[in-house]
Amino acid sequence: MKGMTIIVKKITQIVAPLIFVYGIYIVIHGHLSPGGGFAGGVIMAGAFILQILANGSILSKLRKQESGLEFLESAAILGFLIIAGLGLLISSSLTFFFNFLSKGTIGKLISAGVIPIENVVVGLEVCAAITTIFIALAVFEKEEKE
Amino acid sequence: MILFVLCLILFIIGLYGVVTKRNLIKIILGIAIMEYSVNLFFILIGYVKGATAPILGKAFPKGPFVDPLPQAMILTAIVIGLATTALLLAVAIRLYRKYGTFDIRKINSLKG
Amino acid sequence: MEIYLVILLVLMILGSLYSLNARDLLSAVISYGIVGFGLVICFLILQAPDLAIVQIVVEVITLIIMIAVIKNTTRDEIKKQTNYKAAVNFLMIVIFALVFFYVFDMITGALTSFGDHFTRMSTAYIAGARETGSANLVTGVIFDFRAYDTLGEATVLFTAVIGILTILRIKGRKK
Amino acid sequence: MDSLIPLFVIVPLGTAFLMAIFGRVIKGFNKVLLPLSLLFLCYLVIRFMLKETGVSVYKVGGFEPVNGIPIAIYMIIDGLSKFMLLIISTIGFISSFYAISYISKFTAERKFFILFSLMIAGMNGIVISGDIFNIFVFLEIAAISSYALVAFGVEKQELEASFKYQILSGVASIVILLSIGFIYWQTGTLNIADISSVLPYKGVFTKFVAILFIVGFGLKAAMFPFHSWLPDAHSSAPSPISAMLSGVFIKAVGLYVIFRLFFNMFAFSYELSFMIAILGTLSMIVGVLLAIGQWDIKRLLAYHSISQMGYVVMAIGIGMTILSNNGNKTVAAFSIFGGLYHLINHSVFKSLLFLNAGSIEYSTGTRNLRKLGGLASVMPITSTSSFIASMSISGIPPFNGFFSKLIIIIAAVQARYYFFALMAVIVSIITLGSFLKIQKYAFYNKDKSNWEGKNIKESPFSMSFAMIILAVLCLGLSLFLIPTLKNVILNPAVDVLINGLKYSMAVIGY
Repeated sequence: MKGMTIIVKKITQIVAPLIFVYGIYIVIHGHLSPGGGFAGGVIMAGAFILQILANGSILSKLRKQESGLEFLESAAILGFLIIAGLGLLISSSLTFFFNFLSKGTIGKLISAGVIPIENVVVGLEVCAAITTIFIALAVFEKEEKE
Repeated sequence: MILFVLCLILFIIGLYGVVTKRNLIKIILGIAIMEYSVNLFFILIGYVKGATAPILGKAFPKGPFVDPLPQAMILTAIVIGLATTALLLAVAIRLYRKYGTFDIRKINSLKG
Repeated sequence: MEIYLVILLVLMILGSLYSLNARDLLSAVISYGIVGFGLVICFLILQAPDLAIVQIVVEVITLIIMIAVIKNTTRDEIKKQTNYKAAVNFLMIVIFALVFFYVFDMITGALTSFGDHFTRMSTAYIAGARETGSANLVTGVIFDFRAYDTLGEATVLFTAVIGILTILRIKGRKK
Repeated sequence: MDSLIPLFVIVPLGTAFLMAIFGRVIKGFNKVLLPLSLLFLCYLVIRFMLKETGVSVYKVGGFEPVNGIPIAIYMIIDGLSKFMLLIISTIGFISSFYAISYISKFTAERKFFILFSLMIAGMNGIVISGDIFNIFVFLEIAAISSYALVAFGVEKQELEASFKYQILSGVASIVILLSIGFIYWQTGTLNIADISSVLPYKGVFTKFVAILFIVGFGLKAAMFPFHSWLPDAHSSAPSPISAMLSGVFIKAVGLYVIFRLFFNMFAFSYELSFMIAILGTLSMIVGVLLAIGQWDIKRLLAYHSISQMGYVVMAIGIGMTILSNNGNKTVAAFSIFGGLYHLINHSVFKSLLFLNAGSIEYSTGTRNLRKLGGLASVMPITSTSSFIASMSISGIPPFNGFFSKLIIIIAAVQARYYFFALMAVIVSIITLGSFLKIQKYAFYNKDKSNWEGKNIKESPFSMSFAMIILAVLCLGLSLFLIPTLKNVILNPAVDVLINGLKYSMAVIGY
């Protein structure tokens, strides 16, 4: 894939980081405003996909199995399981998915116990997953020819 | 009730696509349309007249809220739908490479 | 407000019909976008902003992936052949739809009408928002009351990624 | 003890994620970790069976009911769940052990083991869940991993089978989701026990939703009108996966949920239960008739799966009709006992047969019966175990299949369903003929011309060992009729189904 014109590339260079930051915002404010790990994760992945689509040269360097992405995804979802399991270990009644941190006041950024952490972990997982799916489907053709 | 009926018509249209179409991509679109109609169905169920989105806070009125549970379920279902669609597309692209067509009737090496 | 939803749904139905009958796969996929984006607006009207955000980004990504697949393969729809099998299938769908709506009409008496929803399980989810400490009740439900479902959901996505990487291997068997 | 319930999901999920991270770096990590984790699950189930007699309830997140309405997702382990968990973990352990050698012919072994573990996690999640939406989520985990595993060889046929399977199973999932929507609309809750206390017993609504559920889960279980995907999918998968799909998957994902919902959630009517019995009989007949003309071993076995599952569904259906007519409860219990006994027997001998087929394919490179012959002399373990399994599936004493079929037939006669009993006998005879064909063409005829000059050996240790264990189990399961074992394994499961409405009493207290 050759990529698109210079105008598109330049604008993408400006826009993609903004989209990425917006995704992070959505993830972090998941417990306060609409959005959350899933929406934010997909938006973050969208920033990567935009970069890849605009600059074809990135695509030609990518492999289907971007091991870094796969590692990030597995580590993130393992982190989610560990947070859930920590509840099992920490709480006195051995509760799976126990919200063991302090709840704080409603409406503050740091509140709701483990929910923001879970949001971040899920956001990372979704971002890595969607990017991997896109790369795998787009790169497949090229790899088959080799 | 008209809304539910229209929603279920969308469901039937998706089923029609799955059953009658021969093109793999069209079949996948049919499944995705069915998925969407069921998503909408849940949210229609959970709606309460005059209620607001289930978010507490200064900017949002403290009135009655719509049911958050169907919304949570559909959030899950949307992601599951994305996963199934992506997997189906992956198989479809492989099948196209092997057979050179999207026609499901020409893809018939299994018999009996 | 109901009237907007009806108009949107009719639009979505037309979009889906066109999408399934288009002669060109690219236009089929793009008119399929009508259904997805129509759904986004429905979610907004029905007071589900969380879902609207997720749906809009998921729809964009799905369209990108689908267009990438079509770009790598072919845009041509298969030539239409009218044969008896297609007619039988079509007839079956019509009969199924008639029966389905007949029964649906019979059972609507037992169900609450649009907008009169009562809550049973989620009464506690709404009242117990302070218990989770989350201002967004939907997030409260998916990450606290029903976080176990969310673990399953994340796992589904993980499974799909592993599955796609498995299916897109070039060689399946060693020589 | 109750607090150990989440481990049934945590262990396989954790195994999968750990394999995804470390499997690439540490050599042999996957091959050791997966069988070990499944062995641990076996130990856990047996511990549960011995220590816990009643219903164990675990509330995820620790949320207590508010005003008597359950709000947390419930994990529930009762007799039926324990019974299914036992099947899943035992067959899973044996198949994964078999896969250690078998999978070396494929690329990307790590992904195979990850998907295998996720499939186990999905099935365990379904079996221990007490919440319909949660069942749907875990069903999708199990289903998606099975789609990928069916296409694992990425050749033409495997991809095609996987695609057809995905389409039908995807429609089934959506229908299940739709029916969950209807249930939620009517009751406003998702907890199975709570639904059963709120849902009206009579009326069109309940029947309509019940039929939607039968369509959804019947597609997943490949019951008669929905069976067309099964032979393709089960014969195309790698053999350990065929064994898992036929032996465990369709039972845990399809039949188990049907039983759970119909006995514990809906109060079933006579018409519906009779319909289920008829569907079972039809799948029994259609499966065996379609199997007659097959020459591909795995395809033949897959058709027999439809047929044998028909026995189970028929037996349970007969039990349901008796219960819904307020008939003799002992006969109903006997019939359901026969059905569940046949279920566990089928999972043992059918997995063994698929593992045998895999071992033949591993050594000779073909599954076509016409191209085999005289293998008994070179592959003694495979041929002996295959003989045992064939006799077992055709109902020859003293193997386990004989007893369960006998119980089903006696129960059908006692319930005065002579037609069903007759059909069961006839199908059993045709099955015998079909399996004698396999024995003759694959192992015992003298024609060795097909592999003259090729060096055919018995399969490696892990495969042979797995087959030996299953062959011993084929004989050993006959012992399940001994009262001590029966009281621990089968009777609690039968109790759950017979006293269906006690379920909500035990779980939520009303």
